[in-house]
Parts: sequence; structure tokens; C-alpha cells
Amino acid sequence: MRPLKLYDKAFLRPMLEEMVLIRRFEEKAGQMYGLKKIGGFCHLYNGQEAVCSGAARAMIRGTDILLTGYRDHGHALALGIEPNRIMAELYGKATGVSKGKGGSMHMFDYEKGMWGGNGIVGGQIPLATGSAFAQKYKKTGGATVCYFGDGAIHQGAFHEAMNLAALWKLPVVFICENNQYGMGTAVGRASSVQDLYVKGQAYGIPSKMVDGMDVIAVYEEVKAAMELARTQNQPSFLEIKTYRYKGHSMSDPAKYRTKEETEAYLQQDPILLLKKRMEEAGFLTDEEYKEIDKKAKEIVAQAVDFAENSPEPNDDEIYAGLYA
Amino acid sequence: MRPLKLYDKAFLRPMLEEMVLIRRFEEKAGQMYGLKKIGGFCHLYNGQEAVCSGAARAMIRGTDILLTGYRDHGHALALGIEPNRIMAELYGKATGVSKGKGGSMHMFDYEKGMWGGNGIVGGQIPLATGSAFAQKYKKTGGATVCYFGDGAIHQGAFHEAMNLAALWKLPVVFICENNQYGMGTAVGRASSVQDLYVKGQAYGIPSKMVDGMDVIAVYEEVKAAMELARTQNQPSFLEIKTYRYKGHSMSDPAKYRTKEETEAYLQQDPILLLKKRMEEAGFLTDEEYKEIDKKAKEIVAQAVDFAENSPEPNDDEIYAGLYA
Amino acid sequence: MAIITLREALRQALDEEMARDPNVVIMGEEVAQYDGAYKVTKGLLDKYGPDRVLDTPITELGFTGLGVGAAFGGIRPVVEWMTIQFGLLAIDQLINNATKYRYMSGGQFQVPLVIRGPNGPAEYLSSQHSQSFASYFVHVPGFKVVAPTTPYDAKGLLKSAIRDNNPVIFLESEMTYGHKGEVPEEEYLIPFGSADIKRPGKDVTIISFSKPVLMCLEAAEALAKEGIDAEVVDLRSLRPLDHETIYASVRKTNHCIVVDEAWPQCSVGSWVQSVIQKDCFDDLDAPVELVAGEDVPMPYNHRLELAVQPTVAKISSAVKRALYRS
Amino acid sequence: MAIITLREALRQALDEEMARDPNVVIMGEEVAQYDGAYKVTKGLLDKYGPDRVLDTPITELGFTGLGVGAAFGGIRPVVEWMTIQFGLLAIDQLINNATKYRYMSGGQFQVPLVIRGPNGPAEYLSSQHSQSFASYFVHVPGFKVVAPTTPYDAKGLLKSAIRDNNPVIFLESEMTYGHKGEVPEEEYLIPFGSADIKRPGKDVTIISFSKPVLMCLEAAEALAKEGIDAEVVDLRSLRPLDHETIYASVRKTNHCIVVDEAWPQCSVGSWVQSVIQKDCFDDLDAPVELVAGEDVPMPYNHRLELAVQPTVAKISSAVKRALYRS
Ligand SMILES: Cc1ncc(C[n+]2csc(CCOP(=O)(O)OP(=O)(O)O)c2C)c(N)n1
Ligand SMILES: Cc1ncc(C[n+]2csc(CCOP(=O)(O)OP(=O)(O)O)c2C)c(N)n1
Ligand SMILES: [Mg+2]
Ligand SMILES: [Mg+2]
Repeated sequence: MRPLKLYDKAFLRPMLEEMVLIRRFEEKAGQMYGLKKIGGFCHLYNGQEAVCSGAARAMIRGTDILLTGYRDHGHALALGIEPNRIMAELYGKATGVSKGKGGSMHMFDYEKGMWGGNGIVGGQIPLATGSAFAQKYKKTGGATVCYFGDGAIHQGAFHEAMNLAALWKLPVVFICENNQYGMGTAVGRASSVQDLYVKGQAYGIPSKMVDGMDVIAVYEEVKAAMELARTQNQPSFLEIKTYRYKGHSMSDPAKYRTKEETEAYLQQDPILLLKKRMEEAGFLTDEEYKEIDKKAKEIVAQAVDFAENSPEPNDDEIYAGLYA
Repeated sequence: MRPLKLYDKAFLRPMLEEMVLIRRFEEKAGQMYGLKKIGGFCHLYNGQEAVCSGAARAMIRGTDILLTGYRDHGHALALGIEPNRIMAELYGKATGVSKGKGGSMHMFDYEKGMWGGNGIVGGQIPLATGSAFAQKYKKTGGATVCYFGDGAIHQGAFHEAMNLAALWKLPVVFICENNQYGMGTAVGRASSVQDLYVKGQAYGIPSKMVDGMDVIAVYEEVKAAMELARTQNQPSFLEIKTYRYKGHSMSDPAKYRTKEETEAYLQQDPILLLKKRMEEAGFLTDEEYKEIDKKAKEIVAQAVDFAENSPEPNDDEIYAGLYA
Repeated sequence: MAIITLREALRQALDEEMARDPNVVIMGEEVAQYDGAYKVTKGLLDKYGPDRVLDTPITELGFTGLGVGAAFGGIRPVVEWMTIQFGLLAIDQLINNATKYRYMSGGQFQVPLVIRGPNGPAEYLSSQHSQSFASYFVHVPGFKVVAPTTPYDAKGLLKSAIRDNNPVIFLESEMTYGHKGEVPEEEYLIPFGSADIKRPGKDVTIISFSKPVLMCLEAAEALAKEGIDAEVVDLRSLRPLDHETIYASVRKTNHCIVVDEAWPQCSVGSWVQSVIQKDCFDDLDAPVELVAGEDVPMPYNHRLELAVQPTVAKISSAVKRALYRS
Repeated sequence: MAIITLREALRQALDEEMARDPNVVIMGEEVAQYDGAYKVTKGLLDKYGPDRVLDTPITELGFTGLGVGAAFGGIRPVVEWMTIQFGLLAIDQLINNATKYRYMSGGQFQVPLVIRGPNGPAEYLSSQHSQSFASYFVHVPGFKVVAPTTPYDAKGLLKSAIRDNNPVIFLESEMTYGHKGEVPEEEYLIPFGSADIKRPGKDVTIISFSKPVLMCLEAAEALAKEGIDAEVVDLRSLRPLDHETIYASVRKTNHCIVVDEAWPQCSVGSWVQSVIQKDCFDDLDAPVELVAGEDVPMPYNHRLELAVQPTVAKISSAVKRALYRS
């Protein structure tokens, strides 16, 4: 665990709030899925909150860009996109971030730098490299964060994009959210090497393993990497170790792992850990935490209300937005 | 340079003969291309002979399998496929190894283990992994040699296949023939790392750099790797450094490199080097070498005769051989 | 006869062929320990072990190419693409190697490979996961392509596919895995290239394949109530295509529509239209209509998602147009 | 007007658009230092420098996806695929990202991307290098697809493609890079969706695109000597398709054939057949014939290679069949 002492309450508290909000949001999304308000593939982020929240604080809003896979609710929330519009998207409503056309896997907010939300495993990796190309070419001063999973790393797209990013010196930070499983496949059953970060060496890209349960570690490492990207156009690769509590998607009972394993991870829950350390540092009381949690639940309840009461897209949306 | 002393004349002389034959064959192919007897893309192997000839001696004929790219005349000759049938294939004649349907890039002799001849850069890498899968599954005792170029290594196919081969422990030896250029692109303009063999580490595959001008070094390293494959189902990766004297294909004047560079490589010509060392070791006289060269030229001239006098495929070949 | 789901029919076919031929192996994402994303391969790992039922990393290009190479070596791989759409990443290995090696080697190679998985739209999956790529395979010589609708057809065609010495693309549909039908206890095979008349009729021919066949049958029942007797032809096999059965039906009814859930342009449906107009020109009393997916990516919203697909209503009105009854 | 090659027309279009808009960049294998495998990008590296003309590693999926992402960011990449066929490795990035991002984000993204390169058979290249994949792109909503035949069309369409805010697939033909024609000095654009009547005629309509148009024109001249006055329609734009021009011609001639060098099944040619039979049913006096590539991979042997492609002779006899003159 990285020391908290460099940070003040003003920095830590909103981060904690956000992580709690993401947790509550995902729980509600799961519930609403159970009630058939949400359909299709719905991949929850519970357990991984420290990754997106730590990283988001290393990003400059409005300048940096983020691309990720289908497990994207947390990333969208951490970029400051309104929970109402994310929930509405899950409901397929016209008020959703993607006007109800994208759904769970395709959260987009172009202006806020949320460039998806990609359903093809690994598909976002070349795109993110291109986003970084544009940032460098246009001298926006920004960099791109590209998330993908431990399963995605074996895709050719990773290999091709890593070489391109290093060869052309593009401002991109590749983050492998290693949550130990790609669907039902444990990392060791998909990968011939145990530590995924070693793959960065094949491209001469600085690479590190990061504890994804420690939001401070995530923040610090992503920050350093983003600075390398912004100032030197030097891409980096981070393997961030984390865990997902829920099944791969709503239809997965996750029988491929033991209760004990999940229990053990719950002990090092990223929210719990941050809470405890903030309490120890005198930044948080139990009361305050309850307040935070209550607020998160309210926001989420409101989001559900908003989604419920939003209109469906009209039929004229069918052909709208296909061609520019 | 590896010492010759472990080897006798009976081993060395046929190898030298083969390398000379390949050189003369390619020169003739180039000539016949100039005379428009051969068309399309024609990629010559001059300069790289030590790679295929050294490696072929580490292969067990009839058991081991070879897959390569479009620069495949040398590989076919080294597997003992008749020059007549290879030249006839270049001519597009019915007597060619592929009945005139494959041409320069697609030399096939299924029984002899020559499984192509692939025109898609990197396309053969997954195939070779599958060939090794079949060898292991069927317990043939054989292994597969998979050649590709320094340009091909950046393709996703390489990354995906390397992981699969290592994960499933398949008897395959991946050989990157690093001839310094992929078409007009020098290795350093395509690769973010200088030494390609380091890429093997990303898959936990034993990897080495080998001097491709020294046929003995090639033989010894491929032999060791093939034994690892055959006995332990352990894949290996070899970066074999070599050089092509001619342009990428017949239409390439190779303006992207200096005369001096090519001259320097000609000084360490693999045939010259082997010849010199065999002479020093008392295995070869100048007379004998002239004899070898004369014989090679005769074989090649015969191949041209054979090709010239062979029939074109009939029209009923158009639909033949599409479905089994 | 037993009544089983299409999923179970596929599983039986795999099971029987694996029992029959030790060279049949299954590989794909989550096919082994997880029993398949859609549970088609359920229990096969337990029965045949990890050498014959293999979970792959998420590397469509790599494991598909591996399957092709293994097929060269005498293995009979049944490669599952979790959906056919993910196979876009792997299509080069099929088109440039699986369909070409035999031909360009002058007949030396055999490629006894089956690629199978769900194709076309399911539900609430938005646009990257709801696409039909049947035409991509039907376009290319060297492939065989089948797309069954019923459990009976699914089992018989999958067994034929596994025994075939050519690369076969076996298109399923996520929405019909639970669809039930009669399947005999005794072994049977269905040859490729034979369409099946799922409902005989005399007034109009409705041609389709895969999931939409079920809608066509529904539409036919509804039309019957209005006095229109529709014949429903289930193509089953898309390459080779059963021209005879199609033409015989059109020559009988003189009116025809084609239903394909893919986008219209360069679709299998449009190809079928084109051969009918060519070979039955004098038999047609009306143009051959095509009911296809709308020419847009699939929206997530469920109402829109249904609206862009063929529907019973769209099929019925196309039939009426073809009969000049609208 | 200057008479220049198609290659030079393309180069001029690139040059002019790069001069006009600093966001236009070129990337692909060998496009910079080597001047392009087919020399289409000759001199552009020298003129615009290495930030705007970039040699890529051989990683079609990677650099195509990079191009799509760069387009999201306001770059206007012109990505060269050394041949369109190598793009099979990259097609996922186009279909799942380039054509979908705008739609599935509810209209937030623009994808001003051009993919260009030679498509279809050249000479002596055997089966992996001699394929036409036009239908793969025409099938998918979100793409625009053009395929010029003449230098004039090539230049005007490429300039339009670069200015378009959608992913455009620009299909060239290796065999016509040296084809010459008139190109005006002054700037012009050709809008998408407009076919061009390359030879007016009244007896029969011959519809084609890309390289085969030249054969159609040859056939038309030969047919003229036999008293058959053929109209040759060059589609130029395949998506969107110029239905009006096609239908007007068919309504005039009442006889029509389509020529496409791709395999017949699910081809662009078959799609054009299907729309004509549908929308010109009462105008047709004969079925719409298709002259396509034979349904086999391309053999290397030159005689066979020519035999499997459309030829002037095949086109002429199809015309005669369509006119009941054979
Ligand atoms: C190309 C492709 N192949 C397969 C799938 C199906 N699929 C969706 S998610 C997934 C597992 C991905 O695992 P990982 O990369 O570890 O990400 P995580 O779900 O753990 O966040 C698979 C196989 C897909 N969507 N795209
Ligand atoms: C997928 C694909 N992309 C591009 C090409 C065109 N091409 C043929 S060979 C070649 C260069 C390959 O270089 P390398 O791998 O180093 O092999 P070498 O030619 O040096 O033997 C290229 C770009 C191709 N055939 N296939
Ligand atoms: Mg994972
Ligand atoms: Mg090379």
C-alpha cells in the first residue's frame, strides 16, 4: 500500500465518493437487469473501482482521452459523465449517452473524452493508438488511456498497436486491467507467461505491475505514465492487478472459481482499504462514510428514476446518425 | 563462425552442393523472369541459402513439416523437391509442384513436408502452429519449422501463435529470417526494438539470435530446437540474421540501400564462407568446387528445359481441385 | 421421436462424431471448462478430455489458423467462434488458407474443418454483436456454408459438416438455441445442397434460411387465414445452393419473396433473387421481393432493434406485394 | 486537357488535398520512402514530410485501426492497403469501428477516413493476391464505396473521398494504373452516388465498374459492328448506388447485363441484378445476365487466369443471350 500522506482530504474524499458511487451504480444496474429493465450483455465493474478512479485523477479532463472495452460503466462515471445518462443508456432510452443506441457496452461522450465502450475484445487498442496519433499530430497536449483485459492481451491487435505506439512515439498509456479472468478462463489458462507486464519488453515500452486494489498506487503510476506520454510522447504499459466480484456478465454464475478466492479478495476491497486508511489518517469518520454511501444510493436511485421516465428513441432514429 | 571439425565431408559436401544449386537456381529464375517466362511476384533467395540448407539438415524428411512465406524456392529445394518441378511451377506448367496453379509464392509438396509457400505476410505462422498441433496429437514424432521474415514479426498472427504454441506446448520452431528489410523498410523503421529475438521472452519461449551466414551455426541451433520440440514439445524461437542480395521481388531496384552495404555482405557470403572453411579443412579443392558449380548449372539448365517442354494445364483444371 | 432443443441437437452431433472419429477435436473460447458460451459443447470436456476439447485464448486469428493447419495434418477440428462476428478477425486465415490451399497446391491438401457459432442478431447487443455475415462465406469458392433452422436439420447437417473434407461454415442463431423439434434416435445425415420445403403451398414461394424461417412459417399461417397458400423453402445449405428445389417452387407459384436477416446489399438474399430472376424469368409474374434487415447497424434499444429486422408483418406485406394484393 | 495515367491522377488528387488541408495524412506499407508499391504516392514524402506521409510496419489491423482512431481525433487519414486483399486482416477495425462508432454513439463521432488500394486480379499472382472484395464493403452500412475506371473519375472521386466525413473505401485496379485519359487542369470533384454512361447506346445496357468497364467498352465496339448498340454504364460509386441512371438505361434498352470481376455469389454484380429485376420488372425483355469471375480461386497459369475472368468474348455472348441473338 502506498502512503496516503502526500494527499489531502480534498483529493481523497471525492475519489472515495466516486468509488462508492460506482459500486452502488453497478449493484443497481445488476438489480435492474434482474428486473429486465436492462438487457443483453451487461458487464459489471464491482471490485475494480480503484483502477478507473485512480487513473481518472491522472487524466486532464477535456484534453485526455479514454478508450476501453465493454466493462465501461465505471470508466464513464469516473470521467464525470452523469449517472442519469449512463443509466438511461442501459435502459436504451433516448436520453442515454449514446441515445439508447449503444447500451451497456458502448458508453460514449466524445467531448468528455469517453471514446467507448468497445465490444470486440482488443478492438480499442489500435483505436487508442490512433487517438494518441491525433493528439500528437494536433499538438493538443493530451494523451490517451487505453484499457483492456487480461484476456485481450493475447489478441494480435495488442501486439501491432504496441509496436506502432513505440515506433512512432505516441502519447498513450496501455493499461491491462488484469482481473484474473477472461470470462471463465483464468489468466494462466490463456497466457503462456504469468506476469503480463513482461510483454512490454518486446516493444521496448516501459512496463510495470501495479496493485489495482490500492487506488493511490494506481493514481501515482498512471500519473507518471501520463506525464511521460504528454511530455515525451513515450508510451507506457501498466498491468494493474484487480479482481471482479461478479460473473463476467449478468448471465455468468462464475462457477469456475471458489467462494474462498472471492472472499479473500473482498478482504482487500479497494473501497474498504481506502476507507480504512482515510479513517486512520483522520480524513474520514464512520458517520461521514455513511453519508457518502447514502448520497451514492440517492444518486443511483435518481438515475433509475431518470431512466424510467425518459422516452424511447423515435423511429426516425433508425436511419439517423449513420452517415455524417 | 562455428568450428567445422565435428563434421565430415559426407555431411558438408551435399550441403555446399545444395547451397550452390539454390544460388544458381535463383539466378536462372531471375533470368527467365527477365525473358518473361515467369511472371508476377518472384522473390529470390540469393544470400539466404545458409538458412534453409542448415535448417533442412536438422529436419527429418517425411516426418517434419516446413511452412514459409512467398520467398520459398530455396526452402523447397532444400527439402529435396526436384528442381524440374519447381522451375515448371514458376513457368505455370502442369508438371509444376502445384500443377501450375501456385507459382513462385506457392510451392507445395505435401508428402515431402513442404506445406507452402504463403503469400500473406505472417499467414503461415498460425498454420504452422496447427501443423505442430496435429503432429503432437497424432504422435507422429515430428516437428514443424515455421519461417517468416523480419517484416512479418509485427503481424498479430505472430503474437497469437507464439502464445498458443507455448501455452499448448507444441513442437514448432519459429524462425525469423531477418534479412534486414521488409520490402523497402529496414528493420529499424518497422520495429521498435532492435533485436527481434527478445520478443520470445513475452511468451516464455526459449529464443536466440543466430548467424545466418554460418550454415553450421544454423544447423546446430535448429537441430537443438527441433530436438526440444520433438522430445519435449517445447517451441523455440530463432532470429537468424541474413541478407538478401536481390531486390525484394523482381520489380524492386532496391534503391533503399547502399552498394557498400550489399558489398559488405557479399564478403561474408554464406557459400563463400563454407567453401573457404571446407578448403581450409581439406574437404574441398578448387577443382571440386568448380565441379559442384558446373553440376548445379547443369541441373538448373535441365530444369529450364523441363519447364519449357512441359504442357500447360488443361481447361478442365479450372474447376479441378477446388473441393475434396 | 424425441423432442429436443437445437442446442441439444448440436451437442448430440458433436458427441456422436467425436465418439466415431478420434481425430475430431473441438476448440474455441470457453468451449471446454465453461461448456461453451451458449452451452453447445456441454459435457464434452468431461467425456473426451482436454486433448480433444480445448479452451483457447481470445485470439480468433491465431486459433482459427491453428485449426486450418491442424486440418492439413489430418485433424478434424470443429472450431467454435463465440459468435461468427468475432470471426472477422480470423477471416483471412479462412479465405486465404482454408479455401485456397487445396486449389493452389494442385489438389494436394484436404481441409476437414468446421467453423461454427451463432450468426446474426440476438437481443439488446447493439451493433458490434448483431450482424449476419453469411454472405462473406457464400461469396468465396472453397467454402461450404450451411445454416439450419430446426433441431433435426442442425444435427444432420453438423454431422455431415464434420465428415466433410472441406472447410464448412456452420451458421447458428443465438435466438434459436432453445427452439425445440423432433429428432430421431437413430443416426442420420443430411447432405449439403438440399433445401427443405418447410411448408408446402401453391400461391407464393417464401425463401429463407436460419432464424427468419420461423417467422416465415408464422407469416404463412397468418396468410393462410387470408386465403394465401404460401410455400416456405428453407435453404439450409447456402453453398452449394439447391437451385432445383427453389426453381421448382417458383415455377409452381410464379411469385416469390426472399427473407434474409442480413443487410440487403450483396446479401445471400440478393444472390438468391438474382439467380431466380435469371433462371425463372418466364415463370415469374412479379419481381422477386427481398425482406432484409434495414441498411443500418443494429441499435441497442429493443423497439428499434426489432424494427430494423425482418418481421412477420414485413414478410406478409412483401408476399402481398408480390401477389399484387396490397 | 492533359492526358495522364490513372496513377498520376490519383497522385494529383492526394497532392492537392494534402496541400489544401493540413489534417490529411497518408499511411501504409511502403507509401513514403518507397513511393508506394505501385508508386501512387510518389514524391509526397519529399513534399509533405514524414509527419504526413508515414511508412507503417506490416500490420494491417494495427495501422488501419490507428487510422480509424486518428480520424476520430480529426485527422483525415488516407490509408493505403498495398492491396485490398491484405485488408482482410484489418476488416474488423473497419466494420466494427469505422462504420459503427458514429451510429452507436448516437451521432457523436465522425470518421473521415479513406482506405485505398488495388482490388481484384492482376497478373500471375495466383489465388491469394487476385481477389475482388468489393462486396464485403458494399454489404455494410456506414461505408461509402467507389471504384473508378478512368483517370478523370479517379481524381475527382478521390478528392471527394478525402473530403467526405465518412469511411470511404476507394477501390483501384493494379492493371489500370497505367491507363491514360484526359484530366482537366482546373480543380473538380465528382460526387458520390453518380454513375457515368461511358458509351450511350439503345439496344442493351452493360453495367460494370472498375477494370472490366474497359472490356465492356471493347465489347460494345465489337458488338456495334454486328449492329448491336450497347450502352455502357460505369457505376463508379457502389455505395451509394445510382439507381436512377441504371434504371433509366434499362427502361430505354429493356435488356441488361452486369459485369463484375468478382466471384458471382453475393457479389456487387448480383446485387445490381437483384435491384434491376425488382425495380424494372416490367421493363425487362430478358433476364439480367451476370458475367462474373468463375467460381474458383485464381490459378497462377496465365492462360487459366485469363479464362476465369470476364473477357470481351464472354461479355459479347452474354449480350447476345440477353438479346436472344445467340
Ligand atoms: C473478438 C472477441 N472475441 C470474443 C469475445 C467474447 N468475449 C467478450 S468479453 C470476453 C472475455 C474478455 O476478458 P478480459 O479481456 O480479461 O476482460 P474482462 O472481461 O475480464 O474485463 C470474451 C471472450 C468478444 N467480445 N470479442
Ligand atoms: C498481409 C500482407 N501485407 C502485405 C503484403 C505485401 N508484402 C509482401 S512481402 C512484404 C515484405 C515482407 O518482409 P519480410 O517479412 O521481412 O520478408 P522478406 O521479404 O524480407 O523475406 C510485403 C509488405 C503481403 N503479401 N501480405
Ligand atoms: Mg479479465
Ligand atoms: Mg525481410
